[in-house]
Amino acid sequence: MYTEKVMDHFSNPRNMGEIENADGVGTVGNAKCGDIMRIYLKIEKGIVEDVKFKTFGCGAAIATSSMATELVKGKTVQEALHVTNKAVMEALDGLPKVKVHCSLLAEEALQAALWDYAKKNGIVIEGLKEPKEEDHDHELDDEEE
Amino acid sequence: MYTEKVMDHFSNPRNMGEIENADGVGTVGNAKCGDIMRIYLKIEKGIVEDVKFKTFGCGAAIATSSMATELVKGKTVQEALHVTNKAVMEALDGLPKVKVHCSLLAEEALQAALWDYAKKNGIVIEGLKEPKEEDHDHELDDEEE
Amino acid sequence: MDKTIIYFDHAATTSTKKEVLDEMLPYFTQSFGNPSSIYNFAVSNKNAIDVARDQVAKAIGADEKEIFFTSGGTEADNWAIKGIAESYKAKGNHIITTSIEHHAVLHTCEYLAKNGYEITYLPVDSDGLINLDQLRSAIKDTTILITIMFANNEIGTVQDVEAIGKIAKEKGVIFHTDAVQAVGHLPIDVHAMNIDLLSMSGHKLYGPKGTGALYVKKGVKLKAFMHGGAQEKGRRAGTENVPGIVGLGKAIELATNHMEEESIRQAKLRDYLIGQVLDKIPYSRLNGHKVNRLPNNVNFSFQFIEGEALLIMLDLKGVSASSGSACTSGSLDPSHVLLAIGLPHEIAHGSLRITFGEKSTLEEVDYLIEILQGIVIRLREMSPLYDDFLEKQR
Amino acid sequence: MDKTIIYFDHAATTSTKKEVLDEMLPYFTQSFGNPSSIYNFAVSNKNAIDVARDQVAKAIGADEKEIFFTSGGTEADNWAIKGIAESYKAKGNHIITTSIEHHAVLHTCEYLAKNGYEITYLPVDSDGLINLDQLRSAIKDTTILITIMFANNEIGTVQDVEAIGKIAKEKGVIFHTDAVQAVGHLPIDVHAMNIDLLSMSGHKLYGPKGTGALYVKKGVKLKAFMHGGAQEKGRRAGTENVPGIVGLGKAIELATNHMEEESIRQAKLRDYLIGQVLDKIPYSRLNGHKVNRLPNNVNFSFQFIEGEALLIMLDLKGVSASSGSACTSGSLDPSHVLLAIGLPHEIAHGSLRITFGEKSTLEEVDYLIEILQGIVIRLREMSPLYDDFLEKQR
Ligand SMILES: Cc1ncc(COP(=O)(O)O)c(C=O)c1O
Ligand SMILES: Cc1ncc(COP(=O)(O)O)c(C=O)c1O
Repeated sequence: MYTEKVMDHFSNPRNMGEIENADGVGTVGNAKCGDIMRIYLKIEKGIVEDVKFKTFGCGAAIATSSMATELVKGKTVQEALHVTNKAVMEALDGLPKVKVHCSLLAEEALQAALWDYAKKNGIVIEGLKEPKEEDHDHELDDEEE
Repeated sequence: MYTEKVMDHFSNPRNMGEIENADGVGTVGNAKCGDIMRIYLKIEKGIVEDVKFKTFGCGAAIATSSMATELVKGKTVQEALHVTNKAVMEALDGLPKVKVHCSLLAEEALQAALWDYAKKNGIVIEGLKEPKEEDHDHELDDEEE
Repeated sequence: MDKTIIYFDHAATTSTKKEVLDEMLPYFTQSFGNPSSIYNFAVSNKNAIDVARDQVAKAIGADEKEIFFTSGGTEADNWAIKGIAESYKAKGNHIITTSIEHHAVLHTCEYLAKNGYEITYLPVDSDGLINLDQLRSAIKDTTILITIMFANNEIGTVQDVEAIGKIAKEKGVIFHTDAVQAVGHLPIDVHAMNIDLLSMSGHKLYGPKGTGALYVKKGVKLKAFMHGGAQEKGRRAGTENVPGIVGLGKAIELATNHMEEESIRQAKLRDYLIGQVLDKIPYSRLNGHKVNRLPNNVNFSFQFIEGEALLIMLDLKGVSASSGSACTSGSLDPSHVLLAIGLPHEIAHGSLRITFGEKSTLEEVDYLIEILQGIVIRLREMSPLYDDFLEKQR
Repeated sequence: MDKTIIYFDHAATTSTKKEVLDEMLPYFTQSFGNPSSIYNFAVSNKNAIDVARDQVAKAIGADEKEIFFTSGGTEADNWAIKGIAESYKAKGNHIITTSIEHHAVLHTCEYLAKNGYEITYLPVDSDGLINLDQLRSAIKDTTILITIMFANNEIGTVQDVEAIGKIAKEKGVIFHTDAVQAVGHLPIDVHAMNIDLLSMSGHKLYGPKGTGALYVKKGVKLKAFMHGGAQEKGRRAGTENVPGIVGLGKAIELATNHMEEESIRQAKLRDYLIGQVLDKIPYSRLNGHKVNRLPNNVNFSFQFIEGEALLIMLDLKGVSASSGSACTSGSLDPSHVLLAIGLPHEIAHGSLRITFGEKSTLEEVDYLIEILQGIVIRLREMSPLYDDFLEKQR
């Protein structure tokens, strides 16, 4: 079902844990949908010095969290903003169709953490929008088109 | 599908053929239903001296014709009248449900031949009814009761 | 199978080939997981299904996303017809079919007729072909489906499917074809032929019984027939018959690989048998089209005799064959197909269907020709119809 | 199957037993005739089907005339429910079912709801049992069918089927039960239990996939679902899957023969596993009824973790198990069964189903208990929900 990369990041998640007194924390998803992601950022001089995550969710959710954190580590805030779900999926060699929403969640968690950082520090990050309250419906394709 | 007795009478039909100047001939059934039976009787002093048949029909039709002729041979006319489809079926160790109509046809062919004999000779055989014109519908059981 | 039996009923069913069975076997006892499960052990089964889907798709020129597995040809026919009827009922309630369809189509149409649908049964000519002009003029605004079989199972007649597909496309009507007898015997390209739905069955082409598939062209709406789990992209519920599906895939692949040479070889046997029998047995006729005909199908009528008796006599001599006759189906009416091509009842009752397979040989055919003559003579001797006929001749 | 895999998902599917496969094999390559054919070669196949029909009938106390073969449990459920709905629509349009049925029943009922039928979904208590008084008072003049599963596939809860049958009989309503998980595991007597229709599936009891049967009590009207040939007394068309039917018969016979000892043995494993896990893993709960439960079923919820991740970790350690979790079914909603017994969403997402088979051992269970503890701890470490929970505890 999953690629080797996904399985690797699931079995040995990178950056799992939390950061005490993080500069930014973002939590997205909800238990109803079965996925909650929380990302912690430590940012110094506009650079993501450290990043950690905690995730309640399926294999893909854990793997995308892990990969997303890897991708932003050491990046500037502006660069981190461009770590999209597409980038995460590509880095994982793809995800099953029904799991694409997990990668979106990772993107959202990251942006929520950045937003939190910006708010706490009273700065504006160009191109970053306020995270919307979740409750995105997971609508399945109607195969009976 | 068929009992050994049926197969025997089908493979080696008894009394197959015709009787020239028969005392009674009866033909029943129709091609539409796929069975036609013709029975020839030679009757002397009220005794069935000889009997022959010709049948267009399935294995059961041929076997029941054969058995029916065997059963009436040597019998009195009155006795022949009581060679019913039940008797024919029993003598054949049974017939598949869908083939029961063949034994009825054999009974009818016999009675038609006896009727013909009676008519030709201006006699009345007690208990013998005029053969009805066929076109009996073969209704299948509605299994979907 | 008893070595001494000559099996001439391949249109009824075939054996499962050894190569096919061998492919299936691991999926019974070893790789038996449920394809919907997520653990690795079961994932290989999902892959096995995908391989089979690809094999089936290739055989008819479809995309593998257009193939849905079923429990047989009957289910494929039921699903296609009832599914389209339901999915397009807002558009209309009229369905066009023919008078020579298999019961899986006919009885399904009759069922729909009882439920408010209007069915047109196109007649066929004495060869079993429909008239394309009649088809064209039967189409109306309310027509939602044309369902016409690719090749007839009794008389072997092959319709001009490409022409039918073209008409259907022109008029914007969905076209389903029951190709149970055609797949693996005739070249099929669903896209070139404009076929929207196509039914297949495994056990007619050396695959396992209880397997089949329905091709559904991308974009065609088709309500589910079997409701339940999310198998087959939510369109056909039920735990997948993995060994069966694997077997169907393999069988269809083998059949299409051998198709060209086998169809030439069997057509030769066919034409030889036809020539010999018509020549040697008086009052016999060939049913079905001479040329547009399944390569493995021969269907004769012998006047004055009844089919079941003929079959049993052949059986006693070691030949397994079939008849369009009443008795074989448990019903007492003669074959609706033979009546549709215009045979009178008594002749329709006296038919014999011979269908060859990959192992059929010329020796077997010669043996059949030999015994057939004696059997027909014997049954005619018994037949009052033959008497009456001779009487009239005098 | 890989020797190192511990298979704990027998409710999903089972392997086909060697003895079962051995019975089936001759019908693929040797005795392959079409049972509807009249020649001798095919007649043995008709007999083989009759033997299987008898085996199936015996297993549930039915008469062999009351058994009809299908392509699986899903088809049996679809046929029973849609068939009764159609056959009795003159009497009424109301159907009673439960909120914990398998999708084969639920989605069929939803389909009927879209077509003018009224469906009552009885709730269940926290153990998964319906309330008999609620059932009684749900019955109205228009009620034509009660369809309630014998034993639940996820949480293993076994309903009081005898009591349900009694109520149905008193009120003159037809009673169907989906016994796919019960046959071969629990004693069933359709007549004593007043069951009118009962669905079975082969691949849940060491029979082949793609096989099933529907018991239909004599006298119950049931429209055909599959139209076509005259097979199964005209009630289920389609060339019979002879090897499959033979396998189903044999498998059901073996299962009922072994039932008593196996159910005792597996229930011991079950109760041991339940005791150990609830003891050793905090914030875990057993789903389903403690006593009225399938002997081979265990279902846990572990708070703060998600089921799919748990399953994959188990898989990485060689254990095949299942979850009522979202992800397993391709859908993202948590199990409707777990929600129906009142679990909140986040807990419903974290369930684990272990279902034993005849080869399951105490050693396997001990291994599971061992690895499960580590995996749950690991996933909780990753879980923000667990963090939040600990936070609140402080
Ligand atoms: C033309 C045709 N359609 C449909 C069927 C039904 O297929 P199955 O026996 O697989 O249900 C058959 C064979 O029985 C057939 O010959
Ligand atoms: C309770 C229940 N009903 C119905 C089914 C469907 O049976 P099948 O997979 O044979 O179609 C299953 C299993 O999938 C089941 O567990």
